[in-house]
Amino acid sequence: MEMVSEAKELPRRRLIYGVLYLLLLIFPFKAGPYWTDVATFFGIYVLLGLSLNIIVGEVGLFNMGHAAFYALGAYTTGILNTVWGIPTIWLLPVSGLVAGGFGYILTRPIIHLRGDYLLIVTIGLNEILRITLINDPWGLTGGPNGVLGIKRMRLGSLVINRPIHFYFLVLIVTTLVVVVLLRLQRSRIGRAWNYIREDEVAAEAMGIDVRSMKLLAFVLGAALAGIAGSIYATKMMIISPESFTFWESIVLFTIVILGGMGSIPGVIVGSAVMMVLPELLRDFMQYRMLFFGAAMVVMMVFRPQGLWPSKRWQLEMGRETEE
Amino acid sequence: MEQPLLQVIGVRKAFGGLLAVNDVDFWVPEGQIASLIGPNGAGKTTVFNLITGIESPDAGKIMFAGRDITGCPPHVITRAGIARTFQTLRLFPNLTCLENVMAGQHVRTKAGLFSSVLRTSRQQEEERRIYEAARRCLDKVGLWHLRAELAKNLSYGDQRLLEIARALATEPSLLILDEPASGLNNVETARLMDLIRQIRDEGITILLIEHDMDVVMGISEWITVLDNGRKIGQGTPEDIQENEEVIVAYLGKEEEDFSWNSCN
Amino acid sequence: MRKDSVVVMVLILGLLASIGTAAPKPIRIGLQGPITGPWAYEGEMAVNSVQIVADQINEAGGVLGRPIEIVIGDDQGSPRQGALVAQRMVSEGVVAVISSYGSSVTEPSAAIYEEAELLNIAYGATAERLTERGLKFFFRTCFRDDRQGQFFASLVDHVLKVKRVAIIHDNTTFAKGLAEAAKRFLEESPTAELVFYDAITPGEKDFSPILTRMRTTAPEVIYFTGYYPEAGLILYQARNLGIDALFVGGNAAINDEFVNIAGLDVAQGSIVTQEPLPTDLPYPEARDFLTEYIERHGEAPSTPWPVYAADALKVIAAAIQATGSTDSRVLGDYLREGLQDLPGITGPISFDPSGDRAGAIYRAYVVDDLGQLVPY
Amino acid sequence: MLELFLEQLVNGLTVGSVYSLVALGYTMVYGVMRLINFAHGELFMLGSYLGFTLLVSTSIGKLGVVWGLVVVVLMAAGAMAVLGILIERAAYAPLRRSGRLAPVVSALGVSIFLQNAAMLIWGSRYRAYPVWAALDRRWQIGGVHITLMQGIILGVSIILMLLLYCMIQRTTLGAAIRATAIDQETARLMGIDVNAIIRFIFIIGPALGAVAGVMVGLYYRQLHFTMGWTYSLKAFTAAIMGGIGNIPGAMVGGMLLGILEMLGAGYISAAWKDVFVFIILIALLILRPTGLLGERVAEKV
Repeated sequence: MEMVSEAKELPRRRLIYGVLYLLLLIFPFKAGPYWTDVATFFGIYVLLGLSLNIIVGEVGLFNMGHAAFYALGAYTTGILNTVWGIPTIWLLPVSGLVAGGFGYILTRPIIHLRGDYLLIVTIGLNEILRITLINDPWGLTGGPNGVLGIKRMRLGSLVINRPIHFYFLVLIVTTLVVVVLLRLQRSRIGRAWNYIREDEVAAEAMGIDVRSMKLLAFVLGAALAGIAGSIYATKMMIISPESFTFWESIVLFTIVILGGMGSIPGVIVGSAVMMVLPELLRDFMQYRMLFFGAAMVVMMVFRPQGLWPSKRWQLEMGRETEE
Repeated sequence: MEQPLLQVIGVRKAFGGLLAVNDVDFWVPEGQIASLIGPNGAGKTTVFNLITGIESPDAGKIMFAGRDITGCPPHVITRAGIARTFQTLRLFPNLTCLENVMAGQHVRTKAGLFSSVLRTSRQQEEERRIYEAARRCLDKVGLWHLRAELAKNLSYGDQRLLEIARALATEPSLLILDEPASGLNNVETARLMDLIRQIRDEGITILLIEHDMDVVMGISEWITVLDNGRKIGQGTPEDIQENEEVIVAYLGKEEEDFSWNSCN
Repeated sequence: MRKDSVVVMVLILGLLASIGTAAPKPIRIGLQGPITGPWAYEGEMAVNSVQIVADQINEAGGVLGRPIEIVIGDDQGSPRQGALVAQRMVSEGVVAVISSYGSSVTEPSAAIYEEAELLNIAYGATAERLTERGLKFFFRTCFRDDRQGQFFASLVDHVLKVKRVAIIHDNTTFAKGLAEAAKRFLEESPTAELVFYDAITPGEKDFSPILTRMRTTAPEVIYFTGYYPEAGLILYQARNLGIDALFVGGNAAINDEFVNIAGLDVAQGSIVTQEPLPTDLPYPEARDFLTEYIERHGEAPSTPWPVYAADALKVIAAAIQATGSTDSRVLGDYLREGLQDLPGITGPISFDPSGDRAGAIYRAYVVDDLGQLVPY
Repeated sequence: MLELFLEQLVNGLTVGSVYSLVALGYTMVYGVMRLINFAHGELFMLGSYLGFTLLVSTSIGKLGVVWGLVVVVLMAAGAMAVLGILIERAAYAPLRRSGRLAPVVSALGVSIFLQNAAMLIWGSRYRAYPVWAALDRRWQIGGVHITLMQGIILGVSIILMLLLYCMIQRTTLGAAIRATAIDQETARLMGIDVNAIIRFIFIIGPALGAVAGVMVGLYYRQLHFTMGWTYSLKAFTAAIMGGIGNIPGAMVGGMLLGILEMLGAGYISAAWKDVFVFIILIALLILRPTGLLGERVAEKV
């Protein structure tokens, strides 16, 4: 496609990204199991952030209950594995499908709600699911204890149990997801999502089936979150409702906005801020979260477009400062 | 007379107790520039919304190209071949002009989730087609050089043109323009009128809602007049200018609301 | 030339000296706990307690002639962080881990230790199911929830001698486990009857709807198994609604803040079922330990749990001393079969085959007119 | 049976009127700025703590129950109003033209900041309001238990809400607020000082929140730095139920939420109460997408 400045820049950017990716491949061999594990959890957050970014960033739907889909994936894996003994490797895609399916069923009746009404409903769905998991209605979810004894994934003779295995599992899945999202961003579907975010009425007048496109985004986002949940379940081997609270949803929401709506590198930066900043502030001891809250405000005030906004935003902000 | 492309038959719409559109019948002949005029509150915009599917009528029928489109959702109507612009501009402000116009091609293409992810040769071919179509439409309104610009950074007149380009990209057989000349200066208005004629010449039927009587009388070949939610006249510009009921309706209105020549 | 040789000489001398005086390599033992986060005070007391025992052992010449070094890992009371800390303990090569406070944190950690075949002893994880999965490397010095539930049931039958019992929990792992255990044992009781059973939501303030409903069942005893903030509110609101049933709390429900929230005159007479407080332990080890703790930190630990952490270290040290090994498999076998009535701070310690501590000691305390807990 | 229901109803209305007071702050800010101010609950919490400190560490309590409380409430409300304006200046004003979501994250940041500030000032332990025997009075009217504090909460809330309603509907200032809520740009063109209106909103909302905070402190007696968050979510739910941006809507929404919670906990199960409430909320929004009283603002095309 024709974007003159981009064409010139492309080889250099490709090189930078290539080198960065190479570093990711070498990382676990140099870092030791602890940091590999830290990176794995970070990767799971990136995956969750990317999945929410489809809904919030690309389509502009306010979803503050994303942890519900994450939980659905984790519990699908947990329950099917411990009750029926289905190998967890198969459950990776199954969890995605189940979470996506629930995403469809749950959001279909509410997809027409605007902005903040959708926001409270997604919060409600998150809470309904969490409380249901705790109350353990059919003895499936283990109540507040959750599901335990989830088996590791097995690929032929390889059991995915060491930190480095999980690291590469997450890296592979995340890479795939990034490729999928990049391609979607530059497709008819991705553009349609952006049109809806920019102006729903105009998008509809342009012949975009707004309802279906919104649902598609929700289903895809839910399915990816479900896959992240499945990985989390086999990594932890035990899952409980307290990992899927409203607070978790807020963290994910913040990751997307802080990084920059609709921006894939933004999600990575946002996850890093939300996970690493509290650790860096550790020296401040009890003042840690105080600084963290203040930092959130300061970051938004000085970079309302996010830390690494998608290219269009940069373009626009650049213009505005020129004026 | 030409075949009617669009036929509105006995359409009625009420909001609460207010009857906004009352038994309106009119048609738009194919291949012509038609206008829908009337004083403020006459029900023009409501008729518009009924045709484009944003509202559905309480009674009556809307036929387009021999097809009943009554109550269809907007995206179906757009697919059927009706495109529109908005009175208050509704572009996608944070997207580039090119992307804005590419939106129009959405209904003319099919690539789904999987072919987009897999980048099938078919999808790639389609993307090229979308790009080419967008390029043609931008060229037509003379905005190709601004393709990488964000829509919100365009001048007001250019934004109007961009909306028309976007509507054209849906490859419509009927293009509905909602007050396209409002806010434009004389030069821009003249250019706009040329553009509208040029579009007509390419075989696209045009329906105009317009306040600017110079524009309406200057380019319309077929005019429908609404007042108080009812149709009070239909015909060629000459017919309308001689129509007693129309004259009474307009003379009865206050000056600021409407006047034949105040726009000069 | 000369300069170089001097340098070499110094280096060699230094090397020799370091070999000559080299202290024996320390035995590194992990302590995983909530050093920060909502349970930070528990983590802090656990570190204090374990350090006291470690110092005592080291002063007495260490284990197998080697000193003990404590490696601290902060799980923040979060399951995910717990898994990370467990991973770090494994990669740091500690010989055993004292881990952790809270069942939901202990569980994922224990799974990782199991996989890495590393001995881990919990000090504040009381969920029954932890030891019901056949884990080979998991032990705990604290007691299981069901024992406390059983204790409550017998308290109802034999001491309080009441018939109508209401149980309320707060849907947390611990509180629900305890409530279910109490319910199970009550159902076997020949005289007492469970008339009301429901859960509240932690963090809320108004429990009058559930209490108003409970009032219609006319309970004589309310057993609340959750935590003190809600316990205080529940008792206060129950009294406002004209409910005068006896209030009994689980071991997390009643402390000085409970008294504060409910108000002294309301809180007075409430009963709590719990492990003996460190200050009430009758063993000489406990007295020594407490003296030392108060000397170092000014006051006795305010909850029972830190002492179990200290006992966990005693158990590990004893096992290493007895077997002469630091291999977790050997140590685990010894704990199961060899260890008998090790004199701990919390009494004699033995383990059953599942890794649970044998025996159980629970007490009933009552809030007196000064707001202090005194044995019932 | 009827007495039981009436008693539950009183319980529900008491809680509900607190939700209403907090929800008003939410809905007014939303109405004018289209911002979900997640930090609003923290002002309620801080108001409650401030009341606590005033009662415990000063001699205001010696003024007697009535005057003591009036002074405490006014001081807490005043302090929170000042804090509200400061927050608006620091965290929201710079973001007025930055889309809808950046200010939400900023509000979440403020919320975390204030929570932790409260923890640092008053400690992470629970605090308890002093026992005030005069407030502990309770009656049994035809089998229905009612405490004096319940009566005070209900009475004060209703009076404040009526005052606010009259102010919004009857005064010029109220008209200016309504105009700003409909369209900021037009209001500005008509000579309304929109910034002043926003400042005013950030005085009234936090002040009402602080009044609710002190009353909650007196009623439940227990304080914790996390309590603002719980009430924040409830108040937001209430505001949405009534139709966010709509002032009578927040009042009705709060009461309705209180009653629903009471019904859920009192007649179904306390463990399922929130599920019950959220299902009703979702059903309500499916039927009426803009809440109970939310005006149907047709999108202008």
